[in-house]
Amino acid sequence: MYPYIPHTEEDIKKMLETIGVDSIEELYLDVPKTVSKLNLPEGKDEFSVYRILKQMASSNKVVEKEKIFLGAGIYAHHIPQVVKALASRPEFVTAYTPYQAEVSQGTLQALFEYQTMICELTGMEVANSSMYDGASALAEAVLMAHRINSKSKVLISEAVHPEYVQTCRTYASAQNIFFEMIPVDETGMTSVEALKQKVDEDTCAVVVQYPNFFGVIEDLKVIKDAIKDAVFIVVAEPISLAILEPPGSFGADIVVGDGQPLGIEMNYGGPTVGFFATLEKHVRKMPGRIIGQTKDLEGKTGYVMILQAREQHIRREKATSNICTNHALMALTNAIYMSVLGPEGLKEVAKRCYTNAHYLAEKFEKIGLKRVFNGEFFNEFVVRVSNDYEAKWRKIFEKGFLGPLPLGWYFEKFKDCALACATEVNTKDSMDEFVEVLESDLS
Amino acid sequence: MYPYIPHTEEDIKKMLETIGVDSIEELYLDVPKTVSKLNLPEGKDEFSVYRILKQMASSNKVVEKEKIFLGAGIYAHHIPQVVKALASRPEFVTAYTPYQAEVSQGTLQALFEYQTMICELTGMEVANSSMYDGASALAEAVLMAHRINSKSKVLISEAVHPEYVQTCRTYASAQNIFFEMIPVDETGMTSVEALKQKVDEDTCAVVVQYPNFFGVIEDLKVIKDAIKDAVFIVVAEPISLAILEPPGSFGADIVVGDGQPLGIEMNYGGPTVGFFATLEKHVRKMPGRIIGQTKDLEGKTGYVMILQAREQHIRREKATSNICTNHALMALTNAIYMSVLGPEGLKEVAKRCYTNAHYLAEKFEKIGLKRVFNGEFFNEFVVRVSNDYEAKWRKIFEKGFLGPLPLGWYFEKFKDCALACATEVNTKDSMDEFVEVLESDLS
Amino acid sequence: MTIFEKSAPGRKAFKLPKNDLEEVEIKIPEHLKRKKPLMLPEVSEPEVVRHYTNLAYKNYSVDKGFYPLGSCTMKYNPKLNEAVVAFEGFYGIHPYQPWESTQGALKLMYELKEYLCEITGMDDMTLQPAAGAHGELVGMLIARAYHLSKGDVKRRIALVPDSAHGTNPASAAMAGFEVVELKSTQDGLVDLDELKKHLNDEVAVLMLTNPNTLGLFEKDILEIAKMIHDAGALLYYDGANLNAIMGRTRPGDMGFDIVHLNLHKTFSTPHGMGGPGSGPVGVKAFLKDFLPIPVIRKDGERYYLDFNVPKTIGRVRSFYGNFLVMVKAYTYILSMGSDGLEHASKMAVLNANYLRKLVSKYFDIASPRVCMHEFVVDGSKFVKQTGVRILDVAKRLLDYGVHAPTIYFPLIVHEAMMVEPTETESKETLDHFAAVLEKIVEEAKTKPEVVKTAPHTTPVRRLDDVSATKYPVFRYKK
Amino acid sequence: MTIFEKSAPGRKAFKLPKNDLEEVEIKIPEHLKRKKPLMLPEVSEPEVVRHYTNLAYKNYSVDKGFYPLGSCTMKYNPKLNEAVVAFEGFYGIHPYQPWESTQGALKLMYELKEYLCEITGMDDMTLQPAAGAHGELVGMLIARAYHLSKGDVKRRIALVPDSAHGTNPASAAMAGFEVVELKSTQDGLVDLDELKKHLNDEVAVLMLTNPNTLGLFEKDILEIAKMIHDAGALLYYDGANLNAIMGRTRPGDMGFDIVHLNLHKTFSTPHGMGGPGSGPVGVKAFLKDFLPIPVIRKDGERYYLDFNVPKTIGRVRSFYGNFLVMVKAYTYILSMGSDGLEHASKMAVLNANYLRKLVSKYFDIASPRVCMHEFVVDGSKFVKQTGVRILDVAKRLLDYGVHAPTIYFPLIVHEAMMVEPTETESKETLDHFAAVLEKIVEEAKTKPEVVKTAPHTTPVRRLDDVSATKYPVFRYKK
Repeated sequence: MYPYIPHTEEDIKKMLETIGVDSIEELYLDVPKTVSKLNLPEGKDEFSVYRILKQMASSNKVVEKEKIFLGAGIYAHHIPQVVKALASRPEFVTAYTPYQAEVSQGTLQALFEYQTMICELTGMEVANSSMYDGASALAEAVLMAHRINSKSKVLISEAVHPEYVQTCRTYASAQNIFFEMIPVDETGMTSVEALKQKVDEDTCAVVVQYPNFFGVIEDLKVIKDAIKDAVFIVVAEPISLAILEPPGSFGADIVVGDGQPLGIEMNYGGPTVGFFATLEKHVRKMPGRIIGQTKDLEGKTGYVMILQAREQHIRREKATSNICTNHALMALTNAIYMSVLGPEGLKEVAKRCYTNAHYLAEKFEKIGLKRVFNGEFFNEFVVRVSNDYEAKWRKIFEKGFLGPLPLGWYFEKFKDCALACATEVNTKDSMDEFVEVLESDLS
Repeated sequence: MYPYIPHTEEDIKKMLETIGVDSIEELYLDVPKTVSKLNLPEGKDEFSVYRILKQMASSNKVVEKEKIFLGAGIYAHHIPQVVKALASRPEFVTAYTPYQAEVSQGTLQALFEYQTMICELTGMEVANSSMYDGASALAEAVLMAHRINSKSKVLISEAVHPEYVQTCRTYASAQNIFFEMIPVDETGMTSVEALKQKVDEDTCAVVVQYPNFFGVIEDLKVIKDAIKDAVFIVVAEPISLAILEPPGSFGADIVVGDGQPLGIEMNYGGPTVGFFATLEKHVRKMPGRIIGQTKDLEGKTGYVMILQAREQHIRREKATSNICTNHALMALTNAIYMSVLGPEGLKEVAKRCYTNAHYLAEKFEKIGLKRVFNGEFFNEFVVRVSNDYEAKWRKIFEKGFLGPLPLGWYFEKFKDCALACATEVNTKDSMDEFVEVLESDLS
Repeated sequence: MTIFEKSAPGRKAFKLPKNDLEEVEIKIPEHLKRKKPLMLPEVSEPEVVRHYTNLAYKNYSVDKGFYPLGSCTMKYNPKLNEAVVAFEGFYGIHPYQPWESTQGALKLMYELKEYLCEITGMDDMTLQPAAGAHGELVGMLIARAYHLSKGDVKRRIALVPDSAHGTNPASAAMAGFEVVELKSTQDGLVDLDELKKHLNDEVAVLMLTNPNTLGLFEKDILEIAKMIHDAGALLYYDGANLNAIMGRTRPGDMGFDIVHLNLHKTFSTPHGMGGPGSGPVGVKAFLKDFLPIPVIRKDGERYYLDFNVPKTIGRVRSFYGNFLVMVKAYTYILSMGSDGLEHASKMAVLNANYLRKLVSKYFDIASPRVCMHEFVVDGSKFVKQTGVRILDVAKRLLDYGVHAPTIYFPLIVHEAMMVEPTETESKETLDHFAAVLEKIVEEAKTKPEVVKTAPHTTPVRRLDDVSATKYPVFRYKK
Repeated sequence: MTIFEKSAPGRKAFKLPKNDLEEVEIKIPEHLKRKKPLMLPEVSEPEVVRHYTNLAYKNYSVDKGFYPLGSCTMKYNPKLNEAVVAFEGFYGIHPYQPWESTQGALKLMYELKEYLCEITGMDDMTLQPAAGAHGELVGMLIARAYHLSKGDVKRRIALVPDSAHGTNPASAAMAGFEVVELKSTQDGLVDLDELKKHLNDEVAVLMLTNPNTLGLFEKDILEIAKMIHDAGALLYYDGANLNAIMGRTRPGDMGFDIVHLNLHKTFSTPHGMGGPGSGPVGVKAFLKDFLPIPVIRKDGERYYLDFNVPKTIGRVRSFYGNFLVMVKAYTYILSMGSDGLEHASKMAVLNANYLRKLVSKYFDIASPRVCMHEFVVDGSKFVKQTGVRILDVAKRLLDYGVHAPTIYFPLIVHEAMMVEPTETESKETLDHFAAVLEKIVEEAKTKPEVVKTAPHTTPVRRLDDVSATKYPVFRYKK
């Protein structure tokens, strides 16, 4: 007997009788028996499995949040317990896509509210109900831009997360799309000069990140002014949008990003969730599910999936995307987090990130670690350390700190640099202590 | 602003206006202001509080379950995750006493099913829907016996948990009840000879534990035969009842016990839950809430609190007990645990306890630790060690084992003895290792 | 359908680890081996989950909505509290571990005791009682032991106001007292003349809750205390209503000698369908030697349990109390702090007075005075006018998705409905509740049958509890 | 009511720790500072809890009852799986930590990959795709890269049966293929003649699910594989229906070159209202150099992520995949073991055939053959006879407390209703479902209006999705 499977011998006997066969084997006559027995461990009781998993978990090193100075796409933030308590309710966890809207109003209303919050954050008119993550959301945005204007050249800032750029390349590899990278200037902002040179009538889209991968806050206004009619795609960090003017205000066509900072644990990188917002005029080109408000036959307000004709299950090879399963539960987590924080809470967190990162940068400067770029930054910044930084970084880790990202992983030219991060979880004490450790280790 | 309190300044203003006062102070005119400010820490955010509590929790030493060889009323058992997942549902956790039955059918049906399970386990006709713990349940049983026959002498076996005996004495201290202890004989069973000598027409009740505090399985049949008309009260360990004939079969009048072994963590001793079962003829003398089955006005089956005329909120000083809040959530936990294990699972666990305890006793014997009693035992037994056992016990603890209870805590005459326990959580390896450690530490 | 009816022989939701020992033969005498069949459910894990999940859906709860049960303080239960008891360092420790290994737990208990002493103005405290009534029993046993210790054996009487919770007289009786009921004034307060009449050298204790069950503060409390103490008796505080006065005044300051608290009321620990709660008992210094054993103490940096309490009433339960409940209450106190607790009381009183004002448009209020954290509706005129009982109103409230207030208590008010909103409810919720009551009053006038046969939309309709008690069905039988 | 309408300015459910630093002046250029108002909810914690709790109550879920959505494998999600992802060692680690510090996570991923390779008969695997469709895209990009690597630039065609999931053609198109639809036989199987007709040197890949979407096993699969391979094309396996065949046969044994799985179907990870899922992609050895980076590898006792994959299609997302979903699937595989997975498939097939038999009393079944883990009802005759559509039947099922099966899919069956009971359902549940269908069929005959206007007892009645799309309301506005 297996705890998850209810069949008794008696059940099986009766069911076979009803079907009119003598054995389960008879149901498999069409299926060749190619396996005698799978070469896997035998099934275990839950206490043994729990023990094994606990052991595996404990062989990963958990760094105390306040000692984490690495972001680069995944950020340590405070997550109120109420977020977890609600998002783990089985009614959310064990439901599927709201195919039957009348018994899925919980899902549908929550996602409708999520879409509203994403619109508010990004300053856009419409958001879908989630993508897998920031990287794939961006890749889908590029494909969408191509659907909008059928052009091929995509200009992408080198200050967009390198993994996002790689993902775009993969997604677009089978399409008539090619990429040109735009370098940053000494401010760390995407070079407007370079951009102006590259933008032309064949330009499909321009992609920048806000704040960018180097932590610097791009001036979306001057970029928008520079890019003419190209589709303007902005990858945004959601917490920063509580204090930054949203991309929508600068004429962005598509805003995407990763929702991890909004109440999702680091999860070793996944699952997180991608958000995706655009303008109403583009909505029929948008990938993913959209929830809309409507009425039932008694006039009561309710919610349903809308504009499904764009989607794969109806439009098949002509769909705007192949996405089916998305990351609804993580979108819900975002919505609950934003409900708990509210506009003031989110702003407070953003300001705290800003304050801490700037304190850290100042402390760094005092021990001779200079910022590489002079643009304004939010919660991340690049400092120059030394060519053997990665080795030092590992050494610092042994002391309990997750230090700034060795930038050499992604940029040969920044081999001696590190991308540092501070958020509201870091304390003055933890930063002071870290800088001390750093100083002694660097000397 | 406090996260748990919704009032904005604007709310307060409007509400005061409606009430017709100018300030909250005006609502307190009758109440002397005797405190300027409570001398407590200032309120903290949840992240700081979480951190403090985590720190406090981690300054307690958690012994791996398989290395626990101490029971004595609180037992380490395997608890399936599904028990926790269901018992922690907010619909159970944040409801109160089912005063409005129509919106409390979850509580009521679950407790009705719990009562049924307790009746099945104990072999009794009726059970209430929970008491605080085993000790207070026993104390209430003694008071109930006194209500049944108005007699005063209660004979209580010295092999009843000493804390239960103490609790009985406290509860009965204001009543016309006195206790006489009945010693155990060389089997570790309550001396039937002694019992026969003490029992007389004034005997209110006889109390034994099954299996008793020394782990020995009392022969309820010979006890029942010996005690004439006295109310027969049995304190039972619930897991053992899966393989032991229930007290009800031997003519017990009241069966109580602690439900901790049935799916409740050790919890540093609380909360657990007391179970309480009796015969229908005694039910109107029983303390605590009872749930009964009934119909609604459309004939649909439903559940309500019954026989409330026994209870304090109606009968006041003439009530069968003062109990109001009970331990319903823990009773639910018991019911879920028993639903998961089923009759076979519970029997398997009981057999595993038996097997492990007997293996351990055998191993002990090999290193010269002899059993003090020769009666049959279930999952606990007493061995003689040495006069300085308690010091050794602390030393063993340093090595990661929670060793057998120093019996000297409760019995001067057993100062050199230890009460050992094994359950299904102990493994052959953990027992072998423990005996090795013990041997080296004792020599 | 009960879970027993969902069973099929042989179905299982449970699997033990492989045994590395062979099962030994069970050497229990034959007549002690179980032969009586054991009917427990036989179901798979998915079936267990669905059974209890669907039962859960049939419950109203604080997480679902407004739960204004008077006297029960159904405030919101913070999720943080639930999160911290999930630490294995709390739930995974055995009460008989060496104390050196549970210093975190002992520290928490000690600090909680200190905080509660500060909040109540008492000098020492036990955290052991499992519930309010359990605390009452402990407190009354202390009172008894105190008088006996002075050889004052005559003091057999406990005075209890007629407005008291049922647990008060029941607990007093269990503690061996003769209960004498004190008639309240018209206002629902302690009648000083009546009190004086009853005071003599046989009186051991007066049990009071303040604010009282009408939600009124006993403004003469200092005088009452003096009278009691002058008569050689003790003053007992039922802490059920502490939520009204935190940070303003303290039972200890009012002259109370013994106090019990309900952590599951004032200190936000959840009610669990009826428990576990926790009912600490605080005493003034002269009574601390009577506390039940063990008492939690601190010696330098070391926390320990003291079993040497000279005049202890003894032990009142196994182990040290409902520890996990204490963890939640401690968490709450840290979260709220001195400022937050005071604010909570103020908002609780504000909410009650606001709702009282709204409700007074539709119902008589039992007392014209400003209330504290709760108030009582006197439904007698309403019942006379409409023929609809307060019970019916309560049942009709369920149809509108709110839990009914406490009804028919306190006993001194006819057709009583006792409303305690608590501080965690918003103005909108209170407005909604009043609006629903208005609707029901309207219904009672225009279509009383709808109210009398309520509820209509609940999982079951009105249940027959009379025949349930007359022909009791105690358990499921095949 | 939306949570925005429950807001009041200034209400808060959140408090940050005290700051030990003074807030610095924000030096962002003025035009980049937020001026646009940010309308997020302003509510207290109790209000947040009640809002989402009451939303939860409006959802059907596996924990509540039978959820026979065909093609979705809504099996029970074990509570153990949820418990283990609560370990901080899993959720509290950063993807860029030094690999030495995440060996537990890497080991788990490695072993999961090995197990899944064994179950599917493949040689290597990526765990990165976030969902089935994401896996399809990865698999098809691998197919594309493979042909290109051989200089075989002509192969632009992906063959997809007309019975396929919509994601198949969509994914093929995203991977740059021209999709050619293959007509199925009357039976719903691959038509070998039709296949032969379409095979040429432009065909890159045939996408199949086996059992197919009619729940039928493609018995000619070995021949199909031979034809495809002889034509120089690849055979792609859509793992949506793997739950039927574990321990009996394997895609790899049938000749498939590329396989994607859905951990949220076969391996019991919950569906989360639509995700996160996980869609690992396995390949035969000759394709492993095309896997997306990074690939999880083992070197002695050390686990690491390999970024040096010679012909990789590149990266398909950030980081390493939906790690926590993998943890749950791994837990499930350890719990079930080789024996349990095989048993699961057998019971899934038994359940489907049993229910098929019961349902065939009331409806035509799309194929007369024994089914695998699911079956499809052909409602066309029923619709003609009663005027009641399959949509109506589905909605009426909701009134009886069960979730409706998948409807109007596969497209090749008219008025289709696709039923997948999974192995975690009991005979009683299936009997009940059939009994409900019987009732609905009876209603369709005697009082069709009841069915046509269903549902009647759900939180909302039938919703107008036509005008919802025509006049879309994308978001809440004040």
